[in-house]
Formats: sequence, structure tokens, C-alpha cells
Amino acid sequence: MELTSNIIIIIGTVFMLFGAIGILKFRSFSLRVLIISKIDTVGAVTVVIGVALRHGISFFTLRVLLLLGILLVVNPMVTHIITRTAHVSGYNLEEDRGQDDT
Amino acid sequence: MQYILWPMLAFLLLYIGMAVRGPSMWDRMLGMNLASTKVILIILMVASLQDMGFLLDYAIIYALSGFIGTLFITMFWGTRKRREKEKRDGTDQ
Amino acid sequence: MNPIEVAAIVVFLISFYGLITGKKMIKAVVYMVLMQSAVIVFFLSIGFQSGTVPPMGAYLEYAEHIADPLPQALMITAIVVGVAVTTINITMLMAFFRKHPTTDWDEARKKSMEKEGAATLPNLESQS
Amino acid sequence: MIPNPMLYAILALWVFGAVCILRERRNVRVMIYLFIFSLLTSLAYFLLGSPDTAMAEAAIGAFTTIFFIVCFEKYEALKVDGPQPEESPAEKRPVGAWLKRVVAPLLFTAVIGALMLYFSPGGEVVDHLKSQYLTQFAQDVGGENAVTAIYLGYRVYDTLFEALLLVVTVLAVAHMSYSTSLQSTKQKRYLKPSVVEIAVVRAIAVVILLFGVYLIVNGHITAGGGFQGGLFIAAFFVCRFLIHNIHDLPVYKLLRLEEVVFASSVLIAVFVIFLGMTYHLPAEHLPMFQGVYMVIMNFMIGMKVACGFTILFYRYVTIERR
Repeated sequence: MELTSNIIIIIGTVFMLFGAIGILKFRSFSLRVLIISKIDTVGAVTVVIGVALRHGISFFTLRVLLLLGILLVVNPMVTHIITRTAHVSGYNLEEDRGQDDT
Repeated sequence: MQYILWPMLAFLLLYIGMAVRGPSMWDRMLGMNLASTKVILIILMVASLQDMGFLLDYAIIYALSGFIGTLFITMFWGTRKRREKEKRDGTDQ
Repeated sequence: MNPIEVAAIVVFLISFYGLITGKKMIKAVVYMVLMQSAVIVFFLSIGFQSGTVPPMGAYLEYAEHIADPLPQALMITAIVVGVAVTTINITMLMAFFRKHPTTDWDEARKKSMEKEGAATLPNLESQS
Repeated sequence: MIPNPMLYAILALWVFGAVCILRERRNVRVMIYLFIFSLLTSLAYFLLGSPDTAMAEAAIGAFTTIFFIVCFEKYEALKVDGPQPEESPAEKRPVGAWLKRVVAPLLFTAVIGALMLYFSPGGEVVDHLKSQYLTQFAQDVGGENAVTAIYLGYRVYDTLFEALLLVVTVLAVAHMSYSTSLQSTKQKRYLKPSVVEIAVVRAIAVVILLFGVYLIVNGHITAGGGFQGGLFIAAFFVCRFLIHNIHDLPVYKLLRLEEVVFASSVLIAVFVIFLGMTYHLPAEHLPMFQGVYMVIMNFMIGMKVACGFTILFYRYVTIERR
């Protein structure tokens, strides 16, 4: 069980590494949001599941599962809110060349 | 398994760099959110390594307060940009 | 000397420098928040060793290094006091903006001097 | 066990955040940096072994950012609507001004820093008080959390005066600010939340409320307590504002409630701690009585902090923002 959880945690970290490469590679907001909203959530959820497997059936796992639920809801939600607000308030997502709008 | 903390720290550094450097404000907000997720994972790993369940309450608090703060910053900046846009288009009542 | 203390002192000095040279009023309140965080980190680092556990739960029996609970209890108080100070500062700032729309310390001083001068000069003349 | 280099790396990031705030000129970015800085501060507290303080800082960081945002937003609105400050022509600064503005403060700061580093204590810490607190608190005050035991038992004076300070702050903000009208008018909403956002924030608000109650009730056993739980109950009202756009919360009834709760918490502390009620009880009833006392005190403090921060938030967002 220890080994399985370690492998799952490392897989999650590798997922997040892909997200980091995407962040470094693309400069525009729309592409970044497209990449990171999926990959980062998947990586975080995988790491949390690995930690939950590590502790078996206990109160620790219960709290970890609560945290998992919150992450699963909150993380895509924040991305949705940021992107939608950017679109509604006039940020041009189609011709996005990484412009500075401050 | 404590070496898993170091890649998390590297990601945290990267996303804080994104929040500081990112060209538009929306990039900064995104980087802020991602950095807070990484911090949650760091807390989770620390709690798991020390086998202390009550430290996870702190991770949950961190997630929720980061959510509220990000929501409010987004609302503020979006409202301002929207108002400017409506003034520009002449559709503001 | 502890590296944590050095970091806290460095942040304190950075915000102190900003406080005495900065021109914006909102930034002054931000620097006060920063100074407060630095002071709290300084206090929490007292007696810190590697592998310190929090002073609660069933770990008190066998844990090797336990954090000092007294600074923590005092610092919870200090955090709430700090947010009270911040709130009062922001309220005063907003009342000030309503009178003079400026964020610059120099400009604010100039404007308030002008207003005071206009209010006090006739009185002085009538007294003499 | 957290390795020490990790803690140092996070402290280095923390210092970097302070430098960013120092060097940034635009206010909006300062808000984002401040939020990141407070999150990193909270993480540093956590790694230094005090989750109570870290919880309070994490919740307060969000509230502080909200207050700063309201202040900045109001300034921007006034600058657009009100009289524009006249542009002063860029005059050439003499060398003396630069010396006065940069070099002298730098020297002053450096001297103070050298003095602080020279006089900073370091070395071995004498911890008689620490060992006494850690060994005695379970009998003296009760509970399993030494921090809660200290701020509800040994040092209840501090907590009461801090509560008084918060009450005075709320009164000052509610009565002494510039905008004197108590009735808030409904403003135009430029951004309407989407359906998904409304549904999710409504669900998260319930989670926040339940979690705040959990923190208050469990405060004497695990990390948490009155302040943190109260802040979370106030965050519940923030969520309600965000989705329903409520503007007519009865702020003055909440203010009365806060005063009543504060007075009753002072009374309870006086009866239990200062009059020494615990000495007159039989020994077998003592742990239950202590548990009840700590839960009730945490609940009172939590109610008070929740009322105070709800009032502050609604005052800022609905009345001061106009």
C-alpha cells in the first residue's frame, strides 16, 4: 500500500510538471487557462488520492476526502470565474497576444 | 517520501513568478490560485509525513479562504473593466 | 543567530524603508500590515528547532521538540489587534479621499495646509 | 518532519514578496501581491509549528484584501467622478532632494537593522514557563490544546481586552466614518454571476458555515478556536453577499448583539476565572466543567468576531463603497 501510494503521488507530480511546462511555453492567457484548468486539477486530485491511500481507513482519510471534495469543486470553479469575468469585462480572448491591461 | 516537497516548492515558485510577471491581471489571478493549490498540497504532505490529522483542518481553511479572496479580487477587477467598457461603448445608463 | 529571525528583521526593515520613503497613502497601510507579519514571525521563531510539533493533541507525551505555546497565544491576539488597526486606517483614508481626491502624502499636506490657511488667516487679522 | 532548507526557501519567497510590494507602483498589483504575501505568511506560521496562528492569518488575509480593495475602488471612483488633480510640470530635482529621499532613509534603516541584528537574542532560550504551561495546562484549564488553554485560562485578560478593542473598532467604523447615512441603496451591478457560480458558491457557503461551527466547538481539542471559527462564519455572510447581492442586512441589530455577547463573555470570565469558581468544585466534576467553560467562551468569542467582521464587511461594501 505504501508503494502504491508513493507511485500515485509521483504520477500526480508528473501531471503537474506537464502543466508547468505548458505555463512556461505559452504566453497568452486563453491558452494558459485551457491547459492549466484541467491538468492542475487532475494532478492535485491524484496527489490527494495517493495520500488518502497511504493512511488506510481512519479519520485522517476522512479529512483528506473532505479536502478532496473541496478541491474538486473549488479549483475548476475559480478558473471558470476568472475566465468568464475576463470574457464579460471585455478582455479579447480570441486575439490574445498576452497584452497588459492594467 | 519527503522529497516530494521539493517539486511542489518549485511549482510554487513558478506560479508566484507567474503572478508577479504575467502580462495581464487575469494571468496574475490565475497564478495566485495555482500557488494556493500548491501550498495546500505542501500542507497535505507535511500533515501526512507527521501523521497529524488536525493539520488538515488548516489545509481546508486555506482552500476556502483562498477561494473567497480570489473571488473578490476577480469581482473587483471585472467590475472596473466592465464599467470602463460600458463607458467606452456608451451603453452605460 | 537564527536565519528565521534574520528574515523577519529584513522584512521589517524593507517595510520600514517603504514607510518612510513611500509617497502613497494606501501603500503606507500595506507596509504596516507587512511590519506586523514580520514581528509575528520573529516572535514565533523563539526557541524553534528542526522537527518542532504544535503544542496540542496527544503528541505532547512523546514528542521531542514542542513549540512554545505562549507566543502563539499572544500572537493570535496580535493578529486581531493588527486587523483592527488596519480597519481604522482604511476608514480614515476613505474619509480623506472624500475630501481631497489624492493619494500622495506631499499633495495631501499641501492641500490641507491651504485649507487651514484660508480658514485661519481672517481670524488672525480680526484679532490684531 | 519538515526539512529546514524547505522552511528557509519559503522564508526567502516571503522576503521576495515584500520586495515586490516595495517595488510595485500600481495599486491593483499591490493587492494581489499582498494576498500572496499573506498566504505565504500563513504558511510560514504553519511551518514554525503554530497552526492556530496560521488559521487566523489565512482567514484574515482574505478579509484584509477585501477591505483594501474597497478602499482602492472608492478612490478610483472618486478620481473619475470628482475634480481631477492638476498636473504639475515635471521640475528638475536637485541633488539634495535625492540625497534626502533615498540615501538618508537607507542609512537610517541600515543603522536600525544593524542594531536589531546586534541585539537580537539568539542562543539558548530559558523555558521554565514553557515547560510549566505544557505540563500543567491540562489540570489547570483543561482541554488538549495548550494555546487555547493559555488564551482562555492563564491569559484571559489579554483576550478580553482584545475583544474590547475589536468592539471599539467596529463602533468607530460604524459611527465615525465619513459617510453618515445608515441606509444603503442598491447599486447597479455590472457583473452578474453565472448559474454555475451561484450554485457552487451557495454550496461552498454551507460548507464554510459548518466548518466555522466545527472550529469553534472543537477549539479546545484541536487547532482552531473562537477567532478562526468566527472569521469563517463572517465569510459565510461574504458568500451570501456575493451571490444574492444583499444590501439590507440589519447592521445595527448585529451591533447590539455583539455588545451583548461581549458583555456576557466578560461576565463568564469574571465568574469562572477571577472569582476562582474552579476551586470550590469537587474534583470529579472538574474536567466536565472546564470543558463546558471552554466551549462556551470559544462560542462567545466566535459570535463576537463573526458579528464584528460581518458588520465591517457590510459597512465597507454597501455603505462606504458608494
